[in-house]
Amino acid sequence: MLSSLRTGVKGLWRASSRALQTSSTLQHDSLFVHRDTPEDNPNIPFEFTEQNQKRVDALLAIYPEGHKRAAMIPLLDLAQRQNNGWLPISAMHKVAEILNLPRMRVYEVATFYTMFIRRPIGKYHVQVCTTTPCWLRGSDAVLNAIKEATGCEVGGNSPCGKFSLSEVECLGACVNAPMLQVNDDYYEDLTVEDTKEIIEKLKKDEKPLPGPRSGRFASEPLGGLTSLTEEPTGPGFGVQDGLKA
Amino acid sequence: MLQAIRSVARSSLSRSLPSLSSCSSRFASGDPSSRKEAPIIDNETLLAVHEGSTSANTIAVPAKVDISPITGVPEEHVKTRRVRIYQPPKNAMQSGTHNIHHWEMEFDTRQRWENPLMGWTSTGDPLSNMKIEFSSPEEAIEHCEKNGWIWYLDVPKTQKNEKPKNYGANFHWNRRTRVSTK
Amino acid sequence: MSLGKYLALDKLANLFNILKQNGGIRGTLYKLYRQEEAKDGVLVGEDKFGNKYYENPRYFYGRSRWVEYNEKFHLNYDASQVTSEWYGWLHYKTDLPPHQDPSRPKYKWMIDGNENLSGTTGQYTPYSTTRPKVEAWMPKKAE
Amino acid sequence: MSAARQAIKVGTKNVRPVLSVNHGEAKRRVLNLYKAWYRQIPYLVKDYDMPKSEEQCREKLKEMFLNNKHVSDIRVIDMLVIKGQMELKEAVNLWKQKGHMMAYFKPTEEPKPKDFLSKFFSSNE
Amino acid sequence: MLRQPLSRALALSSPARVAPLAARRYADAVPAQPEKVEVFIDDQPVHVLPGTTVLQAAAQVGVEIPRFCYHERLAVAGNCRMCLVEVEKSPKPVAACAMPVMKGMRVKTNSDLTRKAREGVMEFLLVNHPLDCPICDQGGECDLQDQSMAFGSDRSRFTDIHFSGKRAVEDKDVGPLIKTIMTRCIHCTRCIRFASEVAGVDDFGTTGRGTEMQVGTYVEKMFLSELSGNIIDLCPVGALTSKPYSFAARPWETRRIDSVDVLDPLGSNIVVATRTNEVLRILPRTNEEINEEWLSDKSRFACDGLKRQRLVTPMLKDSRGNLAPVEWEDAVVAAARALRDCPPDKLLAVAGGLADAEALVALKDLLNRLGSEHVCTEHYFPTQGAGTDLRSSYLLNTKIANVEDADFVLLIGTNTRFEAPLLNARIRKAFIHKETDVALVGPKVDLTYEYTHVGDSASIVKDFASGTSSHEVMKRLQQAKRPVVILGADQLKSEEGPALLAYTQELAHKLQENLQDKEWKVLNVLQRTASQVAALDIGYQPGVGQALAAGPKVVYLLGADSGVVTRESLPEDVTIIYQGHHGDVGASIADIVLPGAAYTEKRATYVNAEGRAQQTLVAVSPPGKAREDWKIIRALSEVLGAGLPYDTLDEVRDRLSQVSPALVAYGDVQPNNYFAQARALAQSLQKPVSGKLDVQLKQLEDFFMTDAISRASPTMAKCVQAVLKQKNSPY
Repeated sequence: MLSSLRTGVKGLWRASSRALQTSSTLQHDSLFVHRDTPEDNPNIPFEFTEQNQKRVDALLAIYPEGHKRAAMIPLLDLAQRQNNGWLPISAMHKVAEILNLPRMRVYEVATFYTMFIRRPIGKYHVQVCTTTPCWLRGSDAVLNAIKEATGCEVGGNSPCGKFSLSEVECLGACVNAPMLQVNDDYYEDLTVEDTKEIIEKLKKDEKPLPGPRSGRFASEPLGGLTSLTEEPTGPGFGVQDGLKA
Repeated sequence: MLQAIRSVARSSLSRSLPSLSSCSSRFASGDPSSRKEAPIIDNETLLAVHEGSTSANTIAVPAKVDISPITGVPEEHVKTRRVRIYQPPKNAMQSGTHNIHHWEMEFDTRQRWENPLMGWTSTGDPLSNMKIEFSSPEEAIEHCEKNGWIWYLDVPKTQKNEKPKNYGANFHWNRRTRVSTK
Repeated sequence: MSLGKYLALDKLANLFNILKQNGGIRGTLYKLYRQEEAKDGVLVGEDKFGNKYYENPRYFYGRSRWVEYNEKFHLNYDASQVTSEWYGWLHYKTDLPPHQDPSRPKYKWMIDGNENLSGTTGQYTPYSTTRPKVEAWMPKKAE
Repeated sequence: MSAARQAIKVGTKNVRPVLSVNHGEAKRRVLNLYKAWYRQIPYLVKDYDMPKSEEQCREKLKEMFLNNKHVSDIRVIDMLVIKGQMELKEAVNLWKQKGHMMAYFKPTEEPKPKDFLSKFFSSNE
Repeated sequence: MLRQPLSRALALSSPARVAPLAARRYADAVPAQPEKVEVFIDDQPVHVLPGTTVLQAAAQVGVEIPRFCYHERLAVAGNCRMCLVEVEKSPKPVAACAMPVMKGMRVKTNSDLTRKAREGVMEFLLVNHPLDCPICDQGGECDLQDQSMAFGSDRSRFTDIHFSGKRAVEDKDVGPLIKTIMTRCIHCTRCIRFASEVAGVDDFGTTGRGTEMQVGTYVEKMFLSELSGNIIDLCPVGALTSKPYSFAARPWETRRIDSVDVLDPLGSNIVVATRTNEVLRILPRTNEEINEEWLSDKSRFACDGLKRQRLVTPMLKDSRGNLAPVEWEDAVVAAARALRDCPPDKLLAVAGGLADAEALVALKDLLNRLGSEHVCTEHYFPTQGAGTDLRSSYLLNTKIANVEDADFVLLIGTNTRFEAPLLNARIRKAFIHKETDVALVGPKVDLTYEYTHVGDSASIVKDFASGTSSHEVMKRLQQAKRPVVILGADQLKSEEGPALLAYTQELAHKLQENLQDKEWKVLNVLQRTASQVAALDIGYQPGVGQALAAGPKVVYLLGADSGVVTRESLPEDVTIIYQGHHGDVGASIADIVLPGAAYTEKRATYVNAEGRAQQTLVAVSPPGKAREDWKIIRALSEVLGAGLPYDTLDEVRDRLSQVSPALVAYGDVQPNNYFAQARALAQSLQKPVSGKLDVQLKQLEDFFMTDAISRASPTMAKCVQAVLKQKNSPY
């Protein structure tokens, strides 16, 4: 009796909560359709620089005739690096032209990989890992510190235009959690202070030293090695006497 | 009781000629309007099965049966209609094929007109919705022949040479199928 | 019973009365020709079409009120020419003719009654309300 | 039509009879039915108050029987006899109404145009 | 009635002819070739070629495996997972569409595991599929609907609705023909594969990843192709639906009449869906020998032109020179009077591109009875040499289906993409799957595939024919085992037409002589209209040039709307009688207008470019007072006192078969021969040529409006506008 009443009330609650639902939540910070903007439209020309053109030729030379489309990802990356870390639509068109492919095939690749950024971003693209190991080790605090220091919202640019902040999934440095990536560099074993220091240095366009901040060299145990502490044994270790030379 | 009636009926049939003559004589005897009763109609006489038929179980009839006189279909709808015997085509919008493995017959489309007030569409064709399914064209043809309809056969050209499809073709080393996507 | 009644003189008087009221012998014959009836009665009123309404309680109930249609209709008179105001009086729904009835409301939105135009050129004919399914080609007109 | 019939292989098959076992018997049934109708005509004209003379009705009867004179299949003849008997019974027992009886004469049916031009001018068929 | 035609019909379509066909269907199941492998589908043994997929093998024994992404005419994608089946000794279900069979494989298509797999896939698909079937145009003919009924679960475990909701995807604008409701998309990628493989327009793709993946064009670009409508058919859900047909009808409300398309010369088979005497949409009907299961956009969407600009009543010019509606009697009498009072040598009849064979033969018989021989078609074809006497010189002799097997295709002065889109799709199919190479002589156009452009000078053909060309194409042609040469009939209009045809015949003949496969036909002439082949078969003179020069007094236009006959080219006192179904070029210059029936309104014979006779069926009644075309001519003949000896359609077809039995052999096509004779007769015509080859339909915007029906169609007009708009777009 009571339980059925509860079910009924629950049903009522559900119906009313559903009415509040308007549409699904956005699960990505970028759009998967292109919108023309003053910064990014097909009328803005894109050309590889002379130096990069040489790289393009070198990249293309890797792949056999008839399979040049395999050079698409390196070319897109090259274009992104040349264009201050983001990939405009005209760069995609340029790559399609170089590879003699329909443009759609380039769009597909460029939208699939999250490392191709299709909107103007700051000079320093700060990517904070918030996947479980980092999160357990305090990535939320790191993220908040960055938000505070740069004024960025996740998925946005800072007011000064120098920084962009993204929340990313595992970057493969779980042992050194929490961590963040700025452009190509990893900063690991972070504390809130470390984070603030990194941001401050970047603001001054100094390059902070990448790597763990806990004094570790890499991913070894913090309190020194617990195994492999003795000298490695030499050749012939454990071999039958008869076989020893 | 029934048996008795049947035997009476049979005997009346065997005496059919005299009984008929008596009827006609009665009929001829006077002014019909002056008589009160019409002659009694007698199902048994007319429809009785002859005694001899029990021994002869089958009779020989032409192999080609024409039942158009007894179907009740108006003559104009027998002689001027054409029946199309066909296999229903696959609906291009769907990939299922379970409803196309039979044969159908349908009649030609006749004129439709529009109700001048309401715009409803009418037709004077009683056969416009008659679609009959058969498992083979031969059955359909036999059915049409039996009903005296003029038929024709529309055999769909859906025979194709089987060609193995290959997922690997998408990634073929030196063929053009590779260029296609997905 | 008076002698007059006994000798049916009152009938004779009525006859003369009718003849007199309907405009003599010729007028009465014309009335008979036009409306197959000639009666005597009190003129109760006239409506906007010029139809005249009479009453004579001597006739039995149901025939004691009648209308004589405007001369201009000649033989083309029709019951729908009785206006809605007079309809009630004519059909014994009320005994007060419209011009003597103070309780009859008159609003601005009330429109005048129409006669039934069926059978005339002004009659309603139904027409198709559906959009044609096929648009016909209109040839260009020569200038 | 006849060509079509010939095109289909001509032959016979053995089937179970409906009523009659041979043409003679079938013919006898047809004649009996005809006579039965013939005798009912005066009464039917009277009962249904048909605006037709007996003579006209007999003409119609004959016409309707002759309509099927090409039928040679014994079973079909039998079926026609059975249907005719049904009609007769309905008529005699006053299960029909006047309209049903008059329908044999098709009084309201307008003859359809027969030649090409009038068909062309009158309709699309 | 029907003595002759029926007996012939019996002879042509007797059950005996069906039997071997039916037998052939099951012949595959019989182990004929030793290299076939045996597999078991639900314990039924089936022998298939090695490499066949499990799904195909199952189809051969009549077991249909549910699928969304798999389509037999597209590449295997294997991404919907609906075709999962259990294979014995396999630890998990396998995707039947991509799994090749192995010897002795035992497939269970109805086991518990299979059913559970399907149910799971179905559940996942429905997690993000909106429940808007009641307002979805696909409702009633939706694969997802049907398969969720058949294989899905009766409830969902998807309770996430309060947290993240169902996925919602922005709709795309892909043009005036296709309506997109992308939220309904289940990512089968059939449209992408069709666009890329068959249409050759790589505009579709998937963008993004994960939940946010969507099918679309990424940029704002319309999907404009001459075959775009087919992705509506391909879409297994209601994500892509027909814009002109949107919210028009449910599939169960429509009557479907199998018919034949006449808007291009191929005669694609179609299904006309009608309701309340109105054509609502046209769908393709599978015919492996012509259109497979595709249909060009013009054939599919021009059907709304059948409801506009129609001639619904006969018309006569009144005293002020305006056409005024009259009764049939008056119009026929007026037309008869005009024809009777005209001297026979001043009579001219011109048949247009949509005329059916019955009307053509009736018109020719009528004029012949009146003593005139001037019956012409609008399109010219050289009459010198063999002219139109040999059928082989004006047909697609290779046949559409066989083009797939060609190993080299030479196109001369034709843009097959727009003149015959489905033939072009076949060439593209050969190009992709058979590595066929294509060369083109003529203006450079986009054929959707790569080709060698030889040039646009007519003399190239001459060099090819004489063997003096040093072009690499010449070598390829000579080496080809199955070469195909396709000549556009438009090129024959010019002065050099006869010579061009003669050279092409010479070239084809030389190539054919060297072939090992003697049955292979090389020479093809691609006509432009649906009526041309039938008209030439019946004996019409191609082209009106000479006849117009003679100054006719009475011109009878049978649907001649291409504008080759104009008032200006005729004497002042000419009487023009126009018979047709649309108020177009012809009707606007006419003195007497006789309304005929369009191809969906009559049962009529059309002969396609291969020489294959096919018939249309009546789908709707002709509007107003319009009549079937041959009946109009027949009535006219009777009023004229020169009555034609046929009263019924069967008698007209009887007459057609007297003219040529091929005209009534519906669905079939006879192989042509006499190539050598045609070439021999044409040898004297091999004069030097110097002109340039040009084609009429170069761009997509030229394609949509080419005849009276498509010119009257608002949808086609929108297409043209869309193409022009797209041209200004940077994408």
